[in-house]
Amino acid sequence: MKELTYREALREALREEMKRDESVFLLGEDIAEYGSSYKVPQGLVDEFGHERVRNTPLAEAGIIGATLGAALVGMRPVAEIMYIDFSPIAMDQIFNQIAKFRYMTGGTVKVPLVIRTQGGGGVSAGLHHSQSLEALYTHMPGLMVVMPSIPYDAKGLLKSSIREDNPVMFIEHKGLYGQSGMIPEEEYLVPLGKAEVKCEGKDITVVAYSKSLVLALQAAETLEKEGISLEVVDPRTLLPLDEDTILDSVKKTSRLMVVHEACKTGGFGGEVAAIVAEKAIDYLDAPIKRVTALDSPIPFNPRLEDYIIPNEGDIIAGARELMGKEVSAR
Amino acid sequence: MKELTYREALREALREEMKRDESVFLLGEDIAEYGSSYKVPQGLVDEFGHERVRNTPLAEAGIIGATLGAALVGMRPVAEIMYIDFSPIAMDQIFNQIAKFRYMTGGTVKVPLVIRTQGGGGVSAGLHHSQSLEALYTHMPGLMVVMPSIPYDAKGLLKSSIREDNPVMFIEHKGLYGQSGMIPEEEYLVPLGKAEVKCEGKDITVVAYSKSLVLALQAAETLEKEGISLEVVDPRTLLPLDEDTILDSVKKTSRLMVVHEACKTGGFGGEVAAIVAEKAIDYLDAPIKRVTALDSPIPFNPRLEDYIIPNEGDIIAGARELMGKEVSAR
Amino acid sequence: MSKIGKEKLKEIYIIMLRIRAFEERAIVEYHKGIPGFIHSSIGEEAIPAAVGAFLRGDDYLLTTHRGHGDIIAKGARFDKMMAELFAKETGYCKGRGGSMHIVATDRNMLGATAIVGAGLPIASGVALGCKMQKLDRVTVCFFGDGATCTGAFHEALCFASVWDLPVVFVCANNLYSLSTPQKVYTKLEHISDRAKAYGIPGVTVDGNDVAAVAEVASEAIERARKGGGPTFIEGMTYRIYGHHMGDPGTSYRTKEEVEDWKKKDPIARLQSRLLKAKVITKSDIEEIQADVNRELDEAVKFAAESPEPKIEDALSGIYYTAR
Amino acid sequence: MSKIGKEKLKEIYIIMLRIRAFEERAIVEYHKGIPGFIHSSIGEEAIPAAVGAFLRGDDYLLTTHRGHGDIIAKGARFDKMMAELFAKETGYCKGRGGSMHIVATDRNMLGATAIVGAGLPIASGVALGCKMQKLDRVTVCFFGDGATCTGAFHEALCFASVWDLPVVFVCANNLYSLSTPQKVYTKLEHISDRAKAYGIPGVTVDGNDVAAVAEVASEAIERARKGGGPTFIEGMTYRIYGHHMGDPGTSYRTKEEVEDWKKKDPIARLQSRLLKAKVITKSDIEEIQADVNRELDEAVKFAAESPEPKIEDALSGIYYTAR
Ligand SMILES: Cc1ncc(C[n+]2csc(CCOP(=O)(O)OP(=O)(O)O)c2C)c(N)n1
Ligand SMILES: Cc1ncc(C[n+]2csc(CCOP(=O)(O)OP(=O)(O)O)c2C)c(N)n1
Ligand SMILES: [Mg+2]
Ligand SMILES: [Mg+2]
Repeated sequence: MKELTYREALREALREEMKRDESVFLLGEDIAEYGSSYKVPQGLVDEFGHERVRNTPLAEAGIIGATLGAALVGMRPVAEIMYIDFSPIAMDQIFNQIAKFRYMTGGTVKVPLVIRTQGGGGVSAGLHHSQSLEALYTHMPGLMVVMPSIPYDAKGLLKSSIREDNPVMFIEHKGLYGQSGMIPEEEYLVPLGKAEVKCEGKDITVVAYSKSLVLALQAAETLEKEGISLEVVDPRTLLPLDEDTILDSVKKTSRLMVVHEACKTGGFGGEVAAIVAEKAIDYLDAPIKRVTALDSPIPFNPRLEDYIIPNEGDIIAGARELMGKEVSAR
Repeated sequence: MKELTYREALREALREEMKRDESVFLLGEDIAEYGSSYKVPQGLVDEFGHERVRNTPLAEAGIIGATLGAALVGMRPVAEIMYIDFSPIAMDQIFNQIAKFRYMTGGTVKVPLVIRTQGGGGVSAGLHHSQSLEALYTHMPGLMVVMPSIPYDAKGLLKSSIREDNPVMFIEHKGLYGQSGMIPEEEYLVPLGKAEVKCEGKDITVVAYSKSLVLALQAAETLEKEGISLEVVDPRTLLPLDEDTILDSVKKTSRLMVVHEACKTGGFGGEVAAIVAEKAIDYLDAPIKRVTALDSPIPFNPRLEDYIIPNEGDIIAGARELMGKEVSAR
Repeated sequence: MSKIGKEKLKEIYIIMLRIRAFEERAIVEYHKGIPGFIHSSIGEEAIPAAVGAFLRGDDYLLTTHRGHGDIIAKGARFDKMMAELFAKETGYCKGRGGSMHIVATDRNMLGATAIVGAGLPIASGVALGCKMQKLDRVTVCFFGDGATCTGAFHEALCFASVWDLPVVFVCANNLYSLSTPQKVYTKLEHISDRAKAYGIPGVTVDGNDVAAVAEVASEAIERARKGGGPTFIEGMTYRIYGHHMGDPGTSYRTKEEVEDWKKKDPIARLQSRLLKAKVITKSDIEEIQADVNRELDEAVKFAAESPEPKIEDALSGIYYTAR
Repeated sequence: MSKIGKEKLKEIYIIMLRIRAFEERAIVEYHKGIPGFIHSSIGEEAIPAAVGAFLRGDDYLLTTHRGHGDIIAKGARFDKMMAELFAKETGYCKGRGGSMHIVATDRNMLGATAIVGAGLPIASGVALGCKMQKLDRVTVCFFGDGATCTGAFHEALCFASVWDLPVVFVCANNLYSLSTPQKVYTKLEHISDRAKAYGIPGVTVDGNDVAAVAEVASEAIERARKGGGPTFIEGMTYRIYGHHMGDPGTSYRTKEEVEDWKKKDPIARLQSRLLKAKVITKSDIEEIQADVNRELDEAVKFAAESPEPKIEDALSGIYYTAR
């Protein structure tokens, strides 16, 4: 085992897959010498050259179209959209073209591509550099949506995504790049479509992903001391969702909280809540609780941003509320 | 009272508001002589000229940007995106610019504009001309999302939308344009943000909008004969949602079904289900039921399309299931 | 006759006949009740035929809602196309796509998209994939004049030009973006001037003159194949019918304009040249037409008799699943 | 001195000093810990200053992530700008926007967007709104060279050109789209050639030569105001710092290149001209600088002492609500 950051783990995944398979290449804005904003691909151009680490024009729809086209003729492109906030520019290519391409061919063509991007707040980057937009992509049958929360998963999921024959939207979190974790020396994969119980518990099932998962684990530690036991489930892949792991957990704990950094209305929490309310409502001993960002753009002001985005305290308050111990503020 | 189609009701709303307020104008692809695909603006160019009924270049982001810009300096533009399927092309303008503009100014600027578009299937128009994408737009704080289901509402809601000082995504349904309904001779408005109980009942609250509302009303009639009483609630405005009307109804009926033509995963049904599971779970006597399209692109083949998209029969089966009378297929 | 040899012209002529015959039959079947939209390309056949004649089987092609002609020019089969129009399981997309979405992978025809402009960035990507794999395949992307206003057009050409990709962008300028005449949506007289924004060759030709199209197309394809990068070709043409079969096409065009253009019919024009030059005889033509019609009869029969997709398969083909 | 009168040049010079001083102070405050990103425009001041000097108060301006200079050139107040950088309630956006999103409605400055290219379609719309209301106001939209690859750029120019909108598109070409040099993202030598795709005037000028920029800008603004439609102006310039203050700017540029461009500093260049021509004296300059610094001291004090937004107001300003 070795200790790597989330960033390094992702870079290792890219490097290993590029070494393993000549058809894998990277394209995106400023990914070569500059290493992009969050430095995930940093240095790869030295190893693989500009042919396979391609700086593109500033044109997100062009990038994603090029990615799709190359995938159709035998390449395995890994595109980068620098911030998920910019992905709406490429929405038609992602949604109408990529997600539907295989279906349009009557299921005869494979679309092996990955769109790496990152979202989330916490660095006062303002309205257009802080959003969490995964929910939009979960409403697009044909896509897969993957959101790693720890370095181990980041590497294993990215490697699996690159080998996957369906298009994957791979969403990282800017607030996690510096987090460290243990990674095996030997090669490994983390399967897509499989949730993981990151912390067992008996009182409340907390479904959380990306940075919210980390917060949920911290909250679980704090709450343990006051006798509230959280079972924290990391879906890892949002689409298709591993419903069984979530339902099994809820059947055990009888309570559900969903945590995410995206705003509440129209967020993925609604989907998880609905699945449980459809399939396991009889097991519930409390209302379902969504701990999410408030319905607002992300403000620049750090205090406001902190307030809008859910933190460990909000999870703790929500858990206490579910246990009937207090009424939480949100 | 007079009988008008949904299409005519919408056209009347446009005409009346253009007459009433010089700053109202229309822009979109092929809206002038051609009257666009579904003929809502047909004839208005004769009355108001090309200055106020503007054919644009084929460029959805350009249209929406022009709409925003004009709204910022005193106009009240009503843009048309011919099919909601094309709206992802303008997603950055809608989501990152329009929905956030007022917030970005610290709440000092108004953004009075309407984006009219239409969605839905049922005419074998295939993958790119049949979708229901409202859920995407409900995840965008700052926007309002309006979806009329009957001619009376179509007219009254469109007039209110044009007078509204917030940006409105106004989503019509291609399958409703030919439907008739009674409209008062005199002017009237239907308020935004207000749901309406379209049919009172006592067993199941059915939240449905757009064409699904019409199907739900039909199902209510059929089910009445077998002693199942549906209370059909039409939210009319999805964002912001009139939660109270829905919650009040659920508290009365103890059962909830949400019906929409969009696919299930990530759809607006999840949001409604989550709200009820958060705020009224103790009133529920049955699991929540979502009757929606299956998670698939919309196929061209009519039989497949019929199967993918929910119909009256699916609502009936779902209602029987909620009453414990059968297990429905979806 | 021209730089393009007689045999090539004859070949192109036959492709045009095939396109015309297919389109006419599709209209007949549309009126009999096949589902969906049909966007006829009748009147515009010279462009795909003259381009397609210079493509190899392994070259790639992408097109748009008005793509029947382009797809046929790439050699797609009538039976599977017709079955797709009939929404049958035996169609090119197993009935899931329809007229606006035909993909003929057996001919490296990578699809028609009904989102105007959206095919262009994909085409650049296909060409990138070929170039990176050192395949000397050319990608051709067809689209209409209206599509040149889309951001997708711009981004696609930015990529194609800067990476010298082997792609040819072919614009069938039929003077209208649906109902909107060119002068209402652009100040440009020649849309090929848009090429100047990318530093690539752009050329406008009479799109109803087969030889003219063939000349620029063969040159552009050759250039692309040899690593010389993309070309933008604008062929001036006209669609004789409305935008789709539900549009009479009369609210924005005059009868005279349509009649004028009927006189410039590209098939009649080439046919009289070929007859005059004795490259072909009347009886040759009759024979070809009889063959094509027979093939179409069979295609329609095949389509009509083919099974519909099964409801049980409704959710297949969305995701790839290794089994 | 040039077609641009001495007084105008002096006016522009003062605007440049103001921009430079603000940017330098913003960097100082950044290092002291104000939140967010700062994209400095130091080295690029000639373009906004020379354009802004020909705008009326009621003309409109839009800009991008590197917009401080543009905003100042439109006459925005230091105190409210600085307070915005400090994320304070007294800032132009009440602390909600920050450096990349300043909107100064008091100066008809309609915002900076941090989505590259997204401002251009909005600018066309603003110009459309003005034209429809017969207001003789001109809209200026600033952006970088990288932005010209975006679909938004293309769609915006399609609209502006075909409707002859009173808008001037001003591209500050600082040779890089973030880290990507021009020749890596386009084959064009002059990005102003993109104007040819729309049939509008496009011109490249030395963006560090105030008089040159002033000449083309005043002409373009005048043309727009008189109904002559849009112009695309490309000013060649350079940003001395990295992309933002967190980027040393060294991984993709050589030290020599940066040093070379420092020698072409537009302020020093104009200053020596003005001194030589005795339009201004050293003591004038010192006085102006002292004034500007005093204003900045006050702005920083104002910003530092201003209150933060209240948590209770966190959800205000999203929707307009009539009360
Ligand atoms: C992005 C998008 N916008 C609008 C439409 C609706 N539409 C279909 S074809 C068309 C006109 C296209 O004109 P052109 O590109 O010239 O092709 P043509 O139909 O003339 O062959 C329009 C507006 C669409 N399908 N996609
Ligand atoms: C749509 C979009 N894509 C990418 C980015 C990230 N980004 C910010 S500035 C920039 C480079 C912009 O270059 P240019 O337009 O030349 O402006 P400059 O920074 O040089 O002033 C990039 C890639 C963004 N903000 N928006
Ligand atoms: Mg056309
Ligand atoms: Mg630049």
